[in-house]
Amino acid sequence: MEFLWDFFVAPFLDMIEYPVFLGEVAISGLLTGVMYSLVALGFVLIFKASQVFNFAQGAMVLFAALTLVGLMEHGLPVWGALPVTALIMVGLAFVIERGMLRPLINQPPITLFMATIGLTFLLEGAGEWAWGSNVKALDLGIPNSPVDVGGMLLNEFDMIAALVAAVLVAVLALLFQHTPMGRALRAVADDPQAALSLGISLRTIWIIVWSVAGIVAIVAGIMWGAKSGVQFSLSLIALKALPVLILGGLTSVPGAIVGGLIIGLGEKVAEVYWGPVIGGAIENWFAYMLAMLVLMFRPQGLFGEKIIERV
Amino acid sequence: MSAEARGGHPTPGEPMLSVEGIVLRFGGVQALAGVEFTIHAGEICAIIGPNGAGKTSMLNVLNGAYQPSEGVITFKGRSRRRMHPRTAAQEGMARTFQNVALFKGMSTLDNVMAGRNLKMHSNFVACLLPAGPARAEEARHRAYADEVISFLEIEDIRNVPVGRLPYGLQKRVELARALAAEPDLLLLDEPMAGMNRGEKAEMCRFILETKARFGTTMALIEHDMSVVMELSDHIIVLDYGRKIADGTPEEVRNDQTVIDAYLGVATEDDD
Amino acid sequence: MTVLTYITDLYNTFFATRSRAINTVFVTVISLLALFAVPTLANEYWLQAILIPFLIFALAALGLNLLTGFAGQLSLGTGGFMAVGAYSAFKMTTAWPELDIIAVFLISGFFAAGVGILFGLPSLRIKGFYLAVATLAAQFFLIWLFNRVPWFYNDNPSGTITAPPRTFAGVMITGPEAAAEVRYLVALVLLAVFVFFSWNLMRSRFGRAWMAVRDMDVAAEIVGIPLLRTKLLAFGVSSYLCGVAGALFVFLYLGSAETIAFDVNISFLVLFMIIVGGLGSITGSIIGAAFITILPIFLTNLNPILGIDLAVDLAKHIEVIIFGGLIIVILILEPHGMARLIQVSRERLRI
Amino acid sequence: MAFRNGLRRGMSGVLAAAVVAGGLSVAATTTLTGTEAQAADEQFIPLLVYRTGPYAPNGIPAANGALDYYSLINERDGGINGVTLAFEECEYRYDTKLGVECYERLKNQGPTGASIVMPLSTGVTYQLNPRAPVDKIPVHSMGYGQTAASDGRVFPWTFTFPTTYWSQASAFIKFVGAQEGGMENLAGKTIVLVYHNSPYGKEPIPTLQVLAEKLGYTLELLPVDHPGQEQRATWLQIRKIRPDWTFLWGWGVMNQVALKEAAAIAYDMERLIGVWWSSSESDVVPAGDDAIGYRGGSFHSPGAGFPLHDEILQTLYGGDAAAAAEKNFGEVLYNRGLLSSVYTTEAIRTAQAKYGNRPLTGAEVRWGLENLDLTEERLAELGLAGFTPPVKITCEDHEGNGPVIIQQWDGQNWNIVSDWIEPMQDVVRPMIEAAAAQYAEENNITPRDCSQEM
Amino acid sequence: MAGGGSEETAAAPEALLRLDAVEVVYDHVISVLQGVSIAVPEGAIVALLGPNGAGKTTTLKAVSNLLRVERGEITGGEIHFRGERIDRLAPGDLVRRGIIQVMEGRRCFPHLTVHENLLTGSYTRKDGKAAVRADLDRVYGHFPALAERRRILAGFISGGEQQMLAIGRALMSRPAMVLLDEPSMGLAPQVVARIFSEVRQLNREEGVTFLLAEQNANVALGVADFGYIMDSGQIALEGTAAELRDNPAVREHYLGLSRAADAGPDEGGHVG
Repeated sequence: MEFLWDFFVAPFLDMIEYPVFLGEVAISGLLTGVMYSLVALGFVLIFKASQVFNFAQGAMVLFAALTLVGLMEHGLPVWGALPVTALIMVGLAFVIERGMLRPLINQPPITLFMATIGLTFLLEGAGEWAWGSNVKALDLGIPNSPVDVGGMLLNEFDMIAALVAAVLVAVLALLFQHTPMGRALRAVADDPQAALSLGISLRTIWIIVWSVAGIVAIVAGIMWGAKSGVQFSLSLIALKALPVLILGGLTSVPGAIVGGLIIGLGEKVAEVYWGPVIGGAIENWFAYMLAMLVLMFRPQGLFGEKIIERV
Repeated sequence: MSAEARGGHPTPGEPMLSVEGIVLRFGGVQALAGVEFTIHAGEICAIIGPNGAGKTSMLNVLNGAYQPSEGVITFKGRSRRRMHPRTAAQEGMARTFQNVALFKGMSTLDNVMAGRNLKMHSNFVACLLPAGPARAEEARHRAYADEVISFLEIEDIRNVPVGRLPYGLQKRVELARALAAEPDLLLLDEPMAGMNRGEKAEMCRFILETKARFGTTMALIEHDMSVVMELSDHIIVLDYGRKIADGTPEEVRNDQTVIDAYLGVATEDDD
Repeated sequence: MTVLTYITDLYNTFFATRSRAINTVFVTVISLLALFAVPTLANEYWLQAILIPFLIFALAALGLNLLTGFAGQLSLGTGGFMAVGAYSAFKMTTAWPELDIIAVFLISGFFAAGVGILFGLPSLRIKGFYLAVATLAAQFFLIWLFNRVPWFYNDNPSGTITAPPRTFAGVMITGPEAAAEVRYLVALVLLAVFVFFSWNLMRSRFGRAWMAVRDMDVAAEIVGIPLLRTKLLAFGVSSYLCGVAGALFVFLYLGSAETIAFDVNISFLVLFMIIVGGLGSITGSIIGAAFITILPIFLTNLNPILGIDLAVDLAKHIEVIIFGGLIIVILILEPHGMARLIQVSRERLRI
Repeated sequence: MAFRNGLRRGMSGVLAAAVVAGGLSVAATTTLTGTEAQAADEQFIPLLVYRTGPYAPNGIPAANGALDYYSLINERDGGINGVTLAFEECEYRYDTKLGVECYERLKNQGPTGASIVMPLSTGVTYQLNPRAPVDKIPVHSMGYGQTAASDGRVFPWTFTFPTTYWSQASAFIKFVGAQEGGMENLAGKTIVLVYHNSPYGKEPIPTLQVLAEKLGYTLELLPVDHPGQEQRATWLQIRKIRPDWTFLWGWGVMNQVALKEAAAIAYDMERLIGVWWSSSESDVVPAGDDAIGYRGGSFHSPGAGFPLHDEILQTLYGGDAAAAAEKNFGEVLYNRGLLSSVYTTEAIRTAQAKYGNRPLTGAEVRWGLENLDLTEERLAELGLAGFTPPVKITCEDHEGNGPVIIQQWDGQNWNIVSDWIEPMQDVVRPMIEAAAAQYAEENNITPRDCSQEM
Repeated sequence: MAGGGSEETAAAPEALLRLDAVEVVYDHVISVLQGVSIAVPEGAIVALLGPNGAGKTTTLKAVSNLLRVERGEITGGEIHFRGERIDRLAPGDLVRRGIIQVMEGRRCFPHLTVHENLLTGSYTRKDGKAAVRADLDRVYGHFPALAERRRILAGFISGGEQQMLAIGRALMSRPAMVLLDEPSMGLAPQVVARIFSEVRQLNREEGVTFLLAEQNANVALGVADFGYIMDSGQIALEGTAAELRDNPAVREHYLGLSRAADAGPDEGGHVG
């Protein structure tokens, strides 16, 4: 009985009693969700344009961050290291297209998925080999201090991260909506073969989206790296992005954002209010359960393309 | 034996299946607008009509792949608002598809055996063992499957994964799978699409032999008029989701509405 | 003898080139080698670090392959289902120490099967990668649960489960005193039995129903295959095998384990095995397990063999890179897995 | 396409050949190593390390420290009493399965086999503890692993000295009590434990709970799931609870993130105390100056200011401080690795006194460990006066009742800020004995009678 | 038939596109085309007729090189465009040279607006925005229905409009030759008639050459100058449109006329 009270009533009473704290939890959750979206975005871009479920997105985040910090440790200033890292990520996209996507064209999705797992190992190994396994601090000069907003203590870094994510999404949206390349990209996402028939080169598009995903990975790497230091574990944030991705729908950029917000909000509220009741550290599986629950009603995710089966 | 289990098998000439007032909507579009007809036991009934007339949708309604928004389906004397694919199969309806819906990773034999799935009942534990009731049942059904395979003259490809077969043969394997279920009513969606003349003639022969040998009632969609005229006892003509003619080949052939609607325009269908 | 005939059949299907008599001899020789020669010849390192984990992973891979390769349901919950097997085996054998340990292994699979069926329910609506991620919910939840509820590890302060010494027919099977040879043989026999059952099952109406659902579920429904029941059975059987593998993983291999032994990496590892080995191939599961368990160890041992003296971290980086690269190369050369690759080479060599 | 098919066939052949060749060569190395002609006067020590993977930032300095001390012994002294140390690293990425593989590979090397193993991972320790009596190789889990193994009657082959998690937890409470102006002032206070949600992280809970009952403080538990990259919810809860003290029981990336998050909610760093695996240089690096004031436990001093460090710097690095710094010289975990090696060599020395100056078997080294008596004087001889308290091991007590010290981060270095704090033996020891008894019962172990031991 | 490649271009200077004994295999094993030879003169409309699965679409895809994506491969024969061998070129290069395919089933991009769909057709062009804009106006001129719906997502327009859009989109690449696959598929008769009249107009007024694959032989032969009839991956018959229309075998088997209909000349008249 007491458990039922604790589980079904007490958390809500708590929320009503301390609305400011609830607001703080909610906003922190949303901001954290934005950080997940940053990683999920890379997945979506690649899946949209090439139907590849790129498990290596996490490893790309690690690789990008390691490269950036590694270059900075070798004396390059940030504004010098950033373009060099971006160039390296673009180069990586070329290599991946040539060495992996092209030879595996027309293979079933699971084979490509598997290949990206191979790629994960490659990138992790190469990144650590090149730049070492130690934790590297990434100081962006953004203060990591709390700011009081209407009684709520919010984190300045989080807000800046959210801003960066918003800018990134806006830039991507602009790129997709209003440039010929973006149009071609969306065309390929809709119907690769038809795009091919119009002379749109799938290979070029693949290189572009893997490059863009690489650059998104740099941004994600910077943001996450600033939080935890740049180290191997960055590769594991892919696991935090998966439920976001699935909830939003594999093919939708807005889905990645909204999915991130929902997961971020949901898991923080669950952890803070229900975690203590059932033992804590529930946010990981809660995010997956939440995603699964949504899928039960919308099997293609919130914004995903409806899967139409023709007989 | 299974016929009794599935309820009375209508004697030739009695209604096998009839539909009344079938309406099917996709979004705002009415794919079928109040269709009704009856297929009698023992006959080959052709459903024809121009592209987009709703023929495939009609078959999908018959076996429950689509749920109509209105109408009644009566199969072997039992009326229903809607069919379910599995119920349809259980009651003795089998079908083939326009674009071939085979199990591509499985061999011809396995596909045909899958068609007999409903007739096999051995339990899970028995199936783990190399001998015993499950194997005996398996052997019995394999014998029947082999019979169907040799009936359709596809012994050579018995063990080939069907995904590797050319289209024409896949169509035949699909027919074999449907026949393996020993259906009372067989729905064939363009059984001859994509075949050359020789293959078509062969397929016609199989269809006629099926009727002769198993007494199966068939409803088929086909756009090759020579084939339709040669095979069918009964023709239903659909146009824009409505039935515009229903009768013997002779009657339909001379129906002016049909000539205008169908012969005047397109043959149909995709590659 | 029937076992032998069926292994021979399996062999025939893959390498049907020689007469049945020769194959029978071949399979007999292999079986005898595996049963008698390997345990006597292999040293403890081979048994403990390579062969025993290989056999156990082969069993888990077989389980996942039935679900993913045959029934077409992509799952990343393997680690969780293995954990269910392991923890239920631990609970049973500590609660009833007199219960025969082999029986414990076999029963523990049923708990995993139950949980697997439960988490298989969404598969009716969710497909492909969406399903894979949904099964991760099972993975994370189960691991959390076993970690969270002390009952599962008998409230012991270390929070780990330990394989207690247990015997079968007077022979020590588990616990630190159990000889590696014995543990090897138990794993071998269990694997052989399950391979044998799976082989029969795949050639029965159930196996066909799974493959039909995999290849085209709409058509499967139309030939009268009940989708939900078929998928759930696949989840059940698959989880059963994974559960038994999980129990063996702790009792025959690790000796003791915390939940992290069953984390999501295990799920991915087993998935690698079946993709690299060959989806929808029983032999492929075994080959894949061999490849994925032995390759890293082989690479680790490569440098000393070649006489190259690399720093251990550098050697590891190179090893990881080669491992990743090899996966891609194998997929490019033979997307259908190593089972097919080996089949092709055997046909060519006409062995 | 034909090319590809050809390649594919070729590949399959190569692959088959490679597998066979690989198998044979692995077999060859593993069987040969046993009989390989090795210098008869070598003492083999396996080193399970992780210099790659998610925990490499912790594994690297620890491995470097351990390695440097053995090298020093060989280079400076020509081994222990003329017996050279042979050691081999095995990289296992902090992956329990690979760790066990390393152990199996190395355990039979050298003329007498592996004489001692230091897994440097709680997971691997749990695997090895039951095997140790069978393989006759002692396990030394220094400040980690299974606390119950401190009871030498149930775990004759496992050693946990100089101290354990449970002792550390009780020492933290003593430290906190002192800060509050007396243990009695702890009543009514709130202490939060932020812990790695694994058996490792849960280690201190029983101790802290027992003490909570005794001393009247409230204990709140906040688990963080592996790997712990996202802890916003945890720290929000801390903000809500407003604890007087927070203990951090993390590992790897969890530590770095926890410090960042603590700073982000402006948590008073002076009131955050980390376990000794949460308070090394790499843990505070990302938080930078925000981590100033953060304190952590330890069982040895930080820094490179001891005579032994000078000798290492001169002997191994030729006085090149920069090169040494590359190898984490003087960092907290480097020193811990160093200390581990000191214990090993001293145990071997102790055993040599009984068995003679020759390579020893695992069983002989076990005796050395059990009879280890590392006095102040001996520590001073080693150049480690004041580095760590003396320790004496007995048949019953494999922990040595080691005290704990508190260090604090000043933005550049870790500094000692407390005296050596004796753990509450009256609380901890009975718990250890109870846990060991439970283990013995579950695993059909008859505890040995220490009065029979010599 | 398999004469020297060099001499052919000289012998038939009028052939804009020429297929010589082209063979196509899918998945390494399934032979779909077995030696197809076709010539398309500049400025003509050539119809490729035949039943479902005869290889019409594959023939078009062999020209536009869209086979690779479907695991198909040209294993024999040559394809020449303006005398240049093109069977190894990427689809993009072909579009730049003036060959573009309008695929079966329209394949408009459903999440792009009508306007954006048209713009994707100009992907390969490098002649500046002004020229593209002029072409947009031209396409909207041909298909006023599209102009009205320019801001609407292509997924929401009718089948006939989609077909117009697909053709218009192809025109945006300024093609010399359009490969048009089954434009009548699934469309109402009046719509089919409108589309075919537009095809004829484009051909006459702008000199666009068409290679048209159709099952609806009646309509196709109505606009075409020449026709090829395919069966089982081979050319069964060829000739001018008029010849084919009058050929009794064609009438029976490919024009969808039943024997019965054939018997009664009155009904037959409805078709012609």
